[in-house]
Amino acid sequence: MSVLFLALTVLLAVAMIGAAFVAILGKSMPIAILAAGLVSLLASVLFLLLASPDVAMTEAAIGSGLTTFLFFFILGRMRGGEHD
Amino acid sequence: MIRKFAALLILAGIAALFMELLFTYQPDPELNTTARYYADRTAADIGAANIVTAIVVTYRGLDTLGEVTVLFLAAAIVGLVLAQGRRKTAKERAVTPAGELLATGSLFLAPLIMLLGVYVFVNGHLTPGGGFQGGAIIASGMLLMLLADPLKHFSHRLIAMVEALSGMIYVAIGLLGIALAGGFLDSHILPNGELGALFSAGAIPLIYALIGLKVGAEFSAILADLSGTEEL
Amino acid sequence: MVSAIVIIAAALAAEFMLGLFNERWRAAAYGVTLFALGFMAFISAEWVWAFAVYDAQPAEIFTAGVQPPFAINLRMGFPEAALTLLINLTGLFSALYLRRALLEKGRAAMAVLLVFVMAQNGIVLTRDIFNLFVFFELAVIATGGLMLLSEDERAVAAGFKYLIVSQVISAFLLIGIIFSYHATGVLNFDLMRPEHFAAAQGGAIAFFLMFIAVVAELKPFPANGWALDIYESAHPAFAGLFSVASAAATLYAVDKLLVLGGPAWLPVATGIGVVTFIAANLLALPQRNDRRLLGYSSVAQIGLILAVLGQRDILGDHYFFVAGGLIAAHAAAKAGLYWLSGLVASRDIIGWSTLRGHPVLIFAFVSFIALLTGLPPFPGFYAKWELAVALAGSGRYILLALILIGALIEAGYLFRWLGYALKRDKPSEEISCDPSAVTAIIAALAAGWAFAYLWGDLSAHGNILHAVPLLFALSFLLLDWLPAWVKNTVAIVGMVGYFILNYTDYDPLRLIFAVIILIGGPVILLASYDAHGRRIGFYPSAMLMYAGLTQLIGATDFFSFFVAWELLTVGSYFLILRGKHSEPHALSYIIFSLGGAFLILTGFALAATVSPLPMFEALQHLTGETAGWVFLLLAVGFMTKTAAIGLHIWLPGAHAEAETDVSPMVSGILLKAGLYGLMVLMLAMGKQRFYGIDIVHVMLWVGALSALLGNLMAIFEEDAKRLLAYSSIGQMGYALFGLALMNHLGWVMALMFVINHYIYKSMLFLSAGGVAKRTGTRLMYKMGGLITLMPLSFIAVLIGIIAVSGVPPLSGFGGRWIFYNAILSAEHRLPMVITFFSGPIAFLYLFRLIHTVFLGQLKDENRRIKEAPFWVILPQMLYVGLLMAFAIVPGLALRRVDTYLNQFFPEGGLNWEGITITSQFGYWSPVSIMIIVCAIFGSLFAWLMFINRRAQKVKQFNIVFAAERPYRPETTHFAWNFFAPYRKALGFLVQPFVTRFWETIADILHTAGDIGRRLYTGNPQTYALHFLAFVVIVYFFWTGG
Amino acid sequence: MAHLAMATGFILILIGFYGALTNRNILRMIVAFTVADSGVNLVLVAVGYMRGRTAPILDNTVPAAEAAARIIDPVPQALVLTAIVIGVGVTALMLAYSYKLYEKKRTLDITKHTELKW
Repeated sequence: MSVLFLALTVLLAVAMIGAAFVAILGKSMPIAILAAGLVSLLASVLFLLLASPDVAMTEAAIGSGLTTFLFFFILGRMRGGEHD
Repeated sequence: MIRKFAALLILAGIAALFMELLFTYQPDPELNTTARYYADRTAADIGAANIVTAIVVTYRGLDTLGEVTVLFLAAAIVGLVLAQGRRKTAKERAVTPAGELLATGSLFLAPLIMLLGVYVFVNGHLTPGGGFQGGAIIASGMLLMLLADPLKHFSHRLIAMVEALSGMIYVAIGLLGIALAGGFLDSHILPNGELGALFSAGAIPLIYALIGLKVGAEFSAILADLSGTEEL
Repeated sequence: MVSAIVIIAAALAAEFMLGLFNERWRAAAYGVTLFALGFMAFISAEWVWAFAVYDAQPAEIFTAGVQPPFAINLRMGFPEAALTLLINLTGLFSALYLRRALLEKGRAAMAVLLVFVMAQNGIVLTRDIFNLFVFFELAVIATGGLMLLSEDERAVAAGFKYLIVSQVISAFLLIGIIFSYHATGVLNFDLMRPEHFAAAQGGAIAFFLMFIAVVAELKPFPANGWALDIYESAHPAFAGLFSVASAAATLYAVDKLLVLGGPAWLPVATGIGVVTFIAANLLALPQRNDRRLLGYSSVAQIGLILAVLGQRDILGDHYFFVAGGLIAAHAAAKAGLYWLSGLVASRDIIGWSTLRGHPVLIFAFVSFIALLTGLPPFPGFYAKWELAVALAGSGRYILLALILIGALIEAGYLFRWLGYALKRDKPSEEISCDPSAVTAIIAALAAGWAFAYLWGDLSAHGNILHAVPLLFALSFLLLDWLPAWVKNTVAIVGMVGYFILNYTDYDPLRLIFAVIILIGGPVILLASYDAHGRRIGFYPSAMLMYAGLTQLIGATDFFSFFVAWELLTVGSYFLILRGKHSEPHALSYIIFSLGGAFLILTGFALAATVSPLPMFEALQHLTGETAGWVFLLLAVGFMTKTAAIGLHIWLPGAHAEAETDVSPMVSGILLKAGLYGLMVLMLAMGKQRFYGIDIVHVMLWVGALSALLGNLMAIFEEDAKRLLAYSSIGQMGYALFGLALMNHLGWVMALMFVINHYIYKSMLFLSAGGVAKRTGTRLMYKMGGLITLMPLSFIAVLIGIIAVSGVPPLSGFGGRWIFYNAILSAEHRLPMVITFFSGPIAFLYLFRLIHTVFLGQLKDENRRIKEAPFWVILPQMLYVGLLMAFAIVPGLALRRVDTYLNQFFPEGGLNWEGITITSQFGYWSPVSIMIIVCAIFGSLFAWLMFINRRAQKVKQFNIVFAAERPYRPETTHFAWNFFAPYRKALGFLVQPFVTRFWETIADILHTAGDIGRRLYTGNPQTYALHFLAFVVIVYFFWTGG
Repeated sequence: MAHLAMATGFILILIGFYGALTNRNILRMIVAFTVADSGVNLVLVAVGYMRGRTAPILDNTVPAAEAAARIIDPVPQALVLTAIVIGVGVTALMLAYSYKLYEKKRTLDITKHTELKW
């Protein structure tokens, strides 16, 4: 159990760091936004493992869900504006 | 290049600082005074099963009020920013109509999602979740409606009303706490009830419902503003 | 009383309520906003009242009905009440000022403003560190939002930058908070203890993070680029609010944190604060944009207060008095200045000259600058004093020096700005007199003066505003609408009246000065009857100077002496500034004077900590190294005022460019303040050694060199008033020399100079001023032959130069005679010789005043000029009479002084018998000299008349050039560059080395500021990097030190 | 495990800061900040974690009487909830500002928005 937990944590950590690098270095903006959302999402899984379901829910709903939408909205607005 | 190098160098210093924190950190073997008090007393004093909720709504209620205000502020300012020099041509902007599936689907789904949100915040004192999560879910329902029809006449007025009223009632409940119970935002203005029941934990469900409505309204306002479907 | 939580609840309720308003009901929403702010201010005011009047106990406010640390609690104590009142009132008046912008932007903007003010209240009131974080975030976000009220397009970028940097800051704050919680087990300010942080591993670093993040909100150097951009581009009303409210609240948060961290953190706060203070002031030097300048100044002031917070270990009971005084002064001044900047259309500081013609606004501007620079009677002055005393008392000399250097730089750019506003050409744009804006400014002005009174009342040294001379001077502010002649009469009557009421209190030494100030002053004021109109601003300034001088000779303790010193400095600054081209000279005058004043402050602070006795006794009781330091500091400070060589460069311009009746005041009277200070100092302390060097001997040399070089510089001057000004340097050199001889006769001579210099310098300046007024120039080679047109002026100048040059029969000779006696009894040969030779040199330049101005040929353009105005001539004639009288009976004044000096210098006194005065070397009989000289002159004159009786007048036919017109016609005038041969020989002595030295220092400072400010690239990433670098640097300093 | 999560959090913060400080694109900076925010939240939660204990929710398995020995510290969780919400508020605001900046100059390059300086 504990070993599984630990392995899962390590995996999550590695995945988050990887996603974080994609978010700051990736070429395309949508992918960067999605990668940042992924970091958030993985963080919320980690929160569950850390016995914090409230935080996990909030991070998933707000940190990864809403925030990602906000980014895409703005991105959409700017794209729309570019052709003006 | 110089900037990157400087950033790396300075961040290395910060990393050293963090490393010191990390390596000196030792988890507490026992709950500390504050946490212990909450663990021992929450059930009896507040009557909420979810201790985090008890802390968020009652013990640290002032923080939460501030937090709600942060969102209120963010919504207000986003509105202000985007209202500045708003271009009249937005209506002429080509808007790709949403697919039929999304349009009807959202009509059907949105109320359900909102209901889920309500469920999350009224059960905040019992299970994980609460006003903020519920509010976010409500807002995502709104989001769906937005996506289905971007130029939908989105009632800012209604959102503003919901937000204002729930905020004022929240503050009023806080002040009632001074008058009827032990202090500002004391949840004992209503009876504690039975631990684990829906109507328990004093005013917590009420407050969390107000927070849920308010947060939902605020997020919706932000989303609506940013998506560019505001009234023109 | 209403619970403090209601402040927050009311703001929240109001801002949520605004959501109910229809966008069209903006006026109603604005009303709600104002009402809420007013209500918040009312609650704070109620608490302030309760604490101040009823001695109420601090109130703890529990939320959620649970004791801390388990729930958030707030506290309302006296500091909290005062700070929230300050914040809420500033908020209220800012809202008033912002009326137009708020009505335009609608209810959302009003709600944001309310949140901002509420958040600052929360920062002050809360006792929970995470709650502090929440309020900080609210404040940050609201700041970002309020940037949108600005009409400046760049404000959005500034707001964005702020958000970026604050993201980084808040990450550190959160991490610091959570680890502090881990270390201490609580989140409560009152239950976290320094021991907890020390005991827990990583506790110290947790505190460090929390501390550094909160300090970063104070905009420390260099992590403050974002703040400067906000200050520059925000709506001025908001910039003022931001500068005042954020600073006050955050400083209090730092104060709360410092209690948690324990004394080990005080030096860190001090270090950050003082570096910020100096750096920000330095970078402000090259600024031309008014709001950015104010931004730098805000940063600097806050740094200073942070440094003061770090001194709470030594300030003891004075802690709140000092820190509060600085905060109050900063608040009134910064709010007021930002609000003023909203009325001015131009963003260049020169554009502030548009305020001229609005006396109230100018008065406000002057008051705000005085508040910032810590001049009396404002709270910053009391704070400065207590701080200096505390620092000197605990041996923190370097810190004191750094703070004073920073303050001097600050004074430099603030007074430069003031000079621009008062003197530069008025731009065409008028100011926008928005009534709500003007209301806010007047509120800030009233607050500044109320603070002045309040701090005076709280001060242990008594209220500066209770001094009669100062009140008399200030009353002229209210009388300024009267015509000048009425005010002149009031001034003369007041001064003479004060003298009559008080003259019995003065000892002979003080009496001489009192007569010069309170009787000599009115005599010069007679010349002021010549002025027409209202002469706005003249009387408050002049009377302030006289008030300072009067209080100076009445002062018996260090504090009141220093108060008087600053008052006379400020008054004379404004007086000098009135001259047509005197702006740069007035600036260098005030900078040198303030520099000197800071030396005096340091000296006094050192002396005051050693002994609680009155000033004179305290100085007498000083011993050892301290005594040497005190003597040196005070001596240099006073010599700045007497314009001793090396510190003299401000004098020529300041005296020469001043108005006709101002020059004699600042030369004849004001210079004596420095001599008076020196006399008191030397009487009390005698000869002092400083690391083996005899300071008095050095002063002897300084005096001798001032006499020589002052006179030398005077002979090469073409400008009559500058000539007289340089001559003053020489004359003061004589006096200094006399004092430094430290024997009886030297002192009699110095006092003789005090009197003589007053008389003849006032007279000569009036004559020169009168002539300049009629001819329209001060250049002597453009005059000539005026003897027939201005005979009375001629007589005054003739008598004057006879007196100055020290030839018989006038009193100058008496001075010279005593001088020869004095040097015969002293052993310093070389400086004596130098001083001796200065006499003939003086004659060279004085000769030109007669020769070039009054003799020779009359210029065509001067044919129609008339004698100087009656009121300018009248005092000159009085002086002529006085000089004659003094020449015949010098004992009039000197006898009593001579006796008085016996108690200090028992040996070598003069013997006054009948009409002769006897020293150990010989005797002087003024009356017989007068008779002999008059007889010789009379017979010579008669003989000349006789042999010239048949002389024929020659028509003037002067061919200056034959064919060519010279490039510079004046070079052909015989009087131009009259002493060219001497210049060849001695010119190297008058090379402007000193001027160049000071100019180089100014240049270096400016360049340093100009290079330094490139740090702020405008890129938020750079700003964030600055913050991170700041964290790392402080971290390494802290772990290393 | 707490150490591991904390280390991850710190690394995320550093990565986020690096991205925010070196990317010229404004949107990319904001993205980087959300990464750093996640890192901060992770650190906060990790501080409250205690091995072998459960979430601070009372139910049949964790009765009130045993809570003190069974649950982890609830305080950091409550704080993180607040931090997350504040974080999203600030992000929304930055996004709005970035749009405004973009609208003015038609560029998201932060170095083009530096008229205010010195």
